[in-house]
Amino acid sequence: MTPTTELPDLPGAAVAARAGRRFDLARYRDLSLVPVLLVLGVIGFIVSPAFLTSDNLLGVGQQATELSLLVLAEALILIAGRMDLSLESTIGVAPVIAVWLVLPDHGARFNGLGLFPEWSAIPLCLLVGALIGAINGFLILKLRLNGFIVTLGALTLLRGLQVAVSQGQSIVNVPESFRYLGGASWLGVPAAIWICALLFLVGGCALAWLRHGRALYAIGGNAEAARAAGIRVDRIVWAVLTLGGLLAAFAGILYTGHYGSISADQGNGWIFQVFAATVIGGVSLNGGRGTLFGALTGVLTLQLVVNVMTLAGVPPLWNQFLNGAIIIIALIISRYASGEKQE
Amino acid sequence: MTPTTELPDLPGAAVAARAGRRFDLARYRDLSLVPVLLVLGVIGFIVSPAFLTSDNLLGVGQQATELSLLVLAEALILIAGRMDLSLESTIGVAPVIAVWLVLPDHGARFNGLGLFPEWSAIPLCLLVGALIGAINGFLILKLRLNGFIVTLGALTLLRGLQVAVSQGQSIVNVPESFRYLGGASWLGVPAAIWICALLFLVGGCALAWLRHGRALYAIGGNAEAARAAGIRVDRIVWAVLTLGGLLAAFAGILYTGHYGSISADQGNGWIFQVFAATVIGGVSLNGGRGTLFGALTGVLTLQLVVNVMTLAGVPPLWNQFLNGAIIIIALIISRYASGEKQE
Amino acid sequence: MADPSPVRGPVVEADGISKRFGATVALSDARISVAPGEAHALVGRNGAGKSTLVSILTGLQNPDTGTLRFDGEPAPARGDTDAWRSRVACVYQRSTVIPALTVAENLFLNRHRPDRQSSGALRPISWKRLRSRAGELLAEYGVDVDPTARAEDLTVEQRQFVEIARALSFGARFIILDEPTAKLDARGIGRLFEKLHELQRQGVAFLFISHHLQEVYELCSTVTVYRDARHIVTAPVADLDQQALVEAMTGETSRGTEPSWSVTGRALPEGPPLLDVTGLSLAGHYHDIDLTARPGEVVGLAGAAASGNVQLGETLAGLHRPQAGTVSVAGRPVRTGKVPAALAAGIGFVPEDRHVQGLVPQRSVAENATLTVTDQLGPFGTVLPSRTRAFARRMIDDLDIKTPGPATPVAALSGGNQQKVVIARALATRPHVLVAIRPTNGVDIKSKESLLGAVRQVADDGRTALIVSDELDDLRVCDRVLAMFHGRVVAEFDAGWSDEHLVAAMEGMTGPTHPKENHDSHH
Amino acid sequence: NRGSDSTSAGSGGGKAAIGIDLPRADSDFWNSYAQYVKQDASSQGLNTLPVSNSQNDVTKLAANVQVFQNTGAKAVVMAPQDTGAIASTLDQLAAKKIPVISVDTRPDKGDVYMVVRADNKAYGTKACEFLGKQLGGKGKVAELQGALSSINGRDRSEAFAACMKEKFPDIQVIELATDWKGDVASAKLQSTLAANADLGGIYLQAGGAFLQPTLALLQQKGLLKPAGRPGHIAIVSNDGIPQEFDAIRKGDIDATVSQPADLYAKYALSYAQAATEGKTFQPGPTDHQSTIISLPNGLEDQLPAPLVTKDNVDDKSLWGNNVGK
Ligand SMILES: Nc1ncnc2c1ncn2[C@@H]1O[C@H](COP(=O)(O)OP(=O)(O)OP(=O)(O)O)[C@@H](O)[C@H]1O
Ligand SMILES: Nc1ncnc2c1ncn2[C@@H]1O[C@H](COP(=O)(O)OP(=O)(O)OP(=O)(O)O)[C@@H](O)[C@H]1O
Ligand SMILES: [Mg+2]
Ligand SMILES: [Mg+2]
Repeated sequence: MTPTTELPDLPGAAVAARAGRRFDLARYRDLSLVPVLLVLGVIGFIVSPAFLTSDNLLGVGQQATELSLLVLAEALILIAGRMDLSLESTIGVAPVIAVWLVLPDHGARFNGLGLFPEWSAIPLCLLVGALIGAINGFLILKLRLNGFIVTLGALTLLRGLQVAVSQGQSIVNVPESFRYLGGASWLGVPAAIWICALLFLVGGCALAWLRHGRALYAIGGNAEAARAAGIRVDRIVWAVLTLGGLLAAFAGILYTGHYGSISADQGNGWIFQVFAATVIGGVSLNGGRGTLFGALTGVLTLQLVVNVMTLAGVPPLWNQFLNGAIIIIALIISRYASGEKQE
Repeated sequence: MTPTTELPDLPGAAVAARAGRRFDLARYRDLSLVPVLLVLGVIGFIVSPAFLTSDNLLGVGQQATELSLLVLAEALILIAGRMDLSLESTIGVAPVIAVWLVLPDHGARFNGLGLFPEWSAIPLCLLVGALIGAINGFLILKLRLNGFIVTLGALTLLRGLQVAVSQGQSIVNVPESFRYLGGASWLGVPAAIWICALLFLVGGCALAWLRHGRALYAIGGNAEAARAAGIRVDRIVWAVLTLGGLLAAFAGILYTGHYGSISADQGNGWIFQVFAATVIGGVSLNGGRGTLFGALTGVLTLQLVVNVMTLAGVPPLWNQFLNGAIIIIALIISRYASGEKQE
Repeated sequence: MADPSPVRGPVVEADGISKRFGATVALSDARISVAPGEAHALVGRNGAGKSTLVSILTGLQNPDTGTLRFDGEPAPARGDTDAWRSRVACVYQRSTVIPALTVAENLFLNRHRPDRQSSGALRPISWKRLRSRAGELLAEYGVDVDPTARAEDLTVEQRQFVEIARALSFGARFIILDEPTAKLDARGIGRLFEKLHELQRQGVAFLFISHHLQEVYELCSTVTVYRDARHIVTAPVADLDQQALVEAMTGETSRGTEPSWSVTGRALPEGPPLLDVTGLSLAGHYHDIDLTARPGEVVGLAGAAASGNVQLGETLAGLHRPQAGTVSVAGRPVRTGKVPAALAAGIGFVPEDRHVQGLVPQRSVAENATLTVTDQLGPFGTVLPSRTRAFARRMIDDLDIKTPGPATPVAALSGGNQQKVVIARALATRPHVLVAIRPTNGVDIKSKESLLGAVRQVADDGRTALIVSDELDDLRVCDRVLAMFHGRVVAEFDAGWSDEHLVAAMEGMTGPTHPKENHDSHH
Repeated sequence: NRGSDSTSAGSGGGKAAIGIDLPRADSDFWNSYAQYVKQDASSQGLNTLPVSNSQNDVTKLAANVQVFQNTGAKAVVMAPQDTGAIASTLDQLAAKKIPVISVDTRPDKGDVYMVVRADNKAYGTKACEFLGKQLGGKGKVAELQGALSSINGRDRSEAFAACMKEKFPDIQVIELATDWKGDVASAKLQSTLAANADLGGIYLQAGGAFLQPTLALLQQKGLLKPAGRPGHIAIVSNDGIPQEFDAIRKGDIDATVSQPADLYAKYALSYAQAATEGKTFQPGPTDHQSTIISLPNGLEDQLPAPLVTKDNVDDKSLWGNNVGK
């Protein structure tokens, strides 16, 4: 025991003890959606025997991969106290630009520039994503512009760039490497699921046990204090924004491979889902709080809801209504399970 | 002169004089988009002689009315330190519900319930809007849920409700009162412009000179301090959210009247524009700063950009790209014109 | 001495430092030099530039001009945080604790591995070791905090100790403390000083900033005075008595140490009580409090941290709803738990922390000062700018607020002047009962006098004031002081109390002078 | 001979299950289609799985199709709005030997059993020819395009532009991208009218989205003159919804291309049923005044999409005259 027990007259002891109990609840805040997932599982089981088949669950898993990578990126950025709306455009524009640079300049329906060999498509795509993140970082950190609006502008601009480059067409002849990552199965489970799980694991461990990972929480919690503690705030935030762009580009690769083409509105409207998943998963919009595991349960909740609704044959006209209702209900559950007010 | 001059031994006096100039600059921050508007005007004049015709400018004005009402609502809410994303759905769902309650239950293509007489369409619509705002307020202020995600959920839910109620159809037989407000001209200027101008004027005056208006700034700047100073924070925020819903519903009336029907995706995707206009117009996302005049210049900037691009015949493929680029450029100008970092 | 080399230069030497923020000159050609092992005090009025110097000395900000040397070597580059950290550690004036993180992590932020600070970005952190080291560190300060508790759940004082423990544990030879005692109670200050004396014996040098001059005399050997962004004097403390020090700070010949007000020799106020509190209880904070105050009386509510006195003050202002008891002002009961009701009943309030509850930082001085009286500034719910300005000018004059003008954002003022704006806001309603929690928090000695004078004036105008504080200086203006401990009033003192007795009472050791019968006589 | 393909089968109970996905719930055209699907499924006595809706999102479509697979669908009817990104879903279905009927769009890649659609290029050409004739080969025409990312919108734009260039080179086409949004269309049309007071014609690529905003705008500007009067702006719309027919009757607009929602539903379902029964089809003319053509990845039944003018607007066989009454 700490020697403080020698000072029983300090009221601090009582406070600490009382506080102790509360922390236990709060510590499991990241698990607050687990009961929701269980309930969804039970409902799914009741409405359809097809629900609990590995086919169905792996399908849900693979459909969740692209969104979950965006959520991973957004969660990291939010924990560091920032926001990036442009992720939903990066997922489309990065593959388009990479493919445009790689595809031959004649012969196909979509003509690229043929500047680079085909194997370089994946590195190029990741590079474009990272570049987008870095430019956002420049505008936010160097020019000190409002991050929400910068990335909102970037969202529109990048979507426009994609339309301009692809001339609004879906690009069907995508590089083989994209196709492989999006379509392969390893040990009977889609490769995308393995990769995503690995990325979440690595990210989660980095946030929990690495100095730079912890620095994100410090920066998101109080950037001034983090700076005073010797953390290179701007550099780390910049790195996170760049990493976010890179992850979104990688999500774009998986998406393209998964669906076999780059469509002009790939990712369109996803940013709302990304935010919803991240926040109901317990990541704070004000920075400094939340875990990747929580964010992952957020994505799975949203995906399972869609799956169960489809299996249950909910009337199509009521689909969207229920989607919205479930976001709010999950939010309420996550608020009461964690016992914390969300400001 | 300030009383500090009575203390000549303090260098504060000199400091004060110099500081005075700096604050004057900040005071005109709300005007930071005025040069942008002028530049746009000049470009418009150069690209087309049609630009400076009253027809064109009144057209731009009328097109701006619906968006500007949402911006008015969002600006009030942001100044009070909150956010409401669901405004973009309210503009659609409120008229649909009102019309559904009013239209006869047979004979037309879209069958309503015919519960209320037709003249009550406008009050009903406003009531629905206010109710939506009030429910958001309940979830945010009483259940202490995160406002961003609550209203994001509400956005989806309300859009879904609209689809469900209207069964996905556009409703063409809208009440005469809607049509009148959206289409009439008073003194050669569309009624909608008069009404909007009046609302902005009233709102601007209220923010500048009314007790409750000033309170919004205090609440947005530091809600705790406002509470300790005897301001009824929750009650006022609730009122503002309700008012926001009401204004959005009114925007819905104008929209419906203006375009002659209620389409199922009325307002879809507008919230991004609303935020962009509000923030480049100088309203802070963190609350407590900004004016309605600034927000109005934000809307006009966005609308003029579209107008000038159309008149200039910008290739459609590059439209969206330019739109995004202009949001970022306007943001940069507004940041340097005000000299303030935006965090 | 731990230091083997006898011919080392000063641990820090800054010369010709200037810094301006926009149009505000925060430092102008300022200098300071701290010798090894020296305890050096830096004093000056609010806004003199002390904290700005601190941020320059710790590498958070670059000076516009000037040179900075540590141990005779030039200062590290701005980005090289590790180099800065090895030369100087600091307890900043603004809290640098990160609320969402645990105490242990806050203590070892960004140096989770003690052995090798910068390397090993890929070596995982051992939380177990970190926790046990945090436990040991906290034990050294006698702070009873669970290292796994989150910082946001600590009391202000506990947080301050986390802050102090962190700075002192760097092992730096030079430590800056910017008003470390402002958030501590007497016992806490005692523990801090013990620790500082111990480090001093080990040869650590300090730069100590405080508005409590007696602390300067107790701890430091040399003192530097800044005034209006400039260096005024550096001298051994023994050569400057308190009066000379105040003169150097204010630049005026002091009218003597006697304040403008005095509580001795007043007639005991007569008449029915203006404020009457009976049986007030708030779970977890205080129980069954009875309290009265008559017109013309200033009542002190003394108590250490967690004594419940602050919560009692806040309850009177309507911020908490008590479980039991009644409050009445001038014989009329006040609805509890509602600030507007308290305001309407004539209770004015100076909150504990001006940053949290006191000010809307971006808004103007005028707006902040009139926040409580917006209903009086125009007809039909309007707020007329002219009247607001005039009202604010009067406040600026009355309280001697140093500001470029009423339209200046309050965030641009120095701490002391911000505090004056908070007091102005409380006085604006011309309250019958002024409840002031630590009204002179972080305020320089000169302003302190005038703020307390303003509080005293309330009483002298036939109204009443309640000062909730643990600072003896604040309590000296009171006609009567109630000491609270663990949520109960344990003693009551009339003017002329002795420091030891009051301190003892605040610590729960009720002395023999317990004037219980006085207390009873009110009933 | 309606439903002739399925008469051979018995009642719905014994039939193989068909999965149907609707592309969106927020447009008049697709809601009419949805109604016809419901009607025809019961009138043809089909065994359908719960109808799903992919809300214009190909990832939702993929998820829904996955559910169809898992719940035992023997044929799938879909209307992929994204003709590229459906490729791998089609591959998956092909691997499971589930035939696919694609309505309204022609997937770029992946096997389909049958594409049921009208020719969007023909829409553009028909509109161009009609407008060109109305304007006498000269003047200015505004074209309210859809979203640039929509294949059908692009087909219409390209065909319209190509036809204008070839047959009416003296007509100047002003292209306005609208993202299928009525307010955007209205704003851009208004700017265009301000700059081109002599605008002679307007082509609306989607009547469902653009008709009312256009009419409201013209009315407000006093430019809504009945057909035949001087100053009338010739308008050709597209979709064939009832509102357009009303407008044609009133003379507000001149024509529309009827996109056959009823036939889409009817033939999509009958092909689906045929597919479950293992029937096959050959290129060539059909029994319902259309032609089946051969695609690299399957067949396409090109349904007729008649141009509706004042002359044939009351034709009872037009779906727009039968819906929702
Ligand atoms: N970041 C900043 N931006 C603008 N002005 C600033 C900033 N920091 C300090 N100032 C101004 O510089 C001056 C010196 O402030 P500083 O905080 O150094 O005073 P101080 O001596 O520490 O006062 P206190 O005793 O109240 O803490 C003040 O006028 C203050 O308003
Ligand atoms: N936002 C909208 N509002 C109303 N109706 C719309 C909207 N978008 C599309 N529509 C209608 O639905 C139809 C299908 O829309 P979609 O986006 O699929 O375009 P498309 O596939 O290119 O066109 P179509 O299906 O007509 O060939 C359009 O023809 C149009 O009439
Ligand atoms: Mg300071
Ligand atoms: Mg289509």
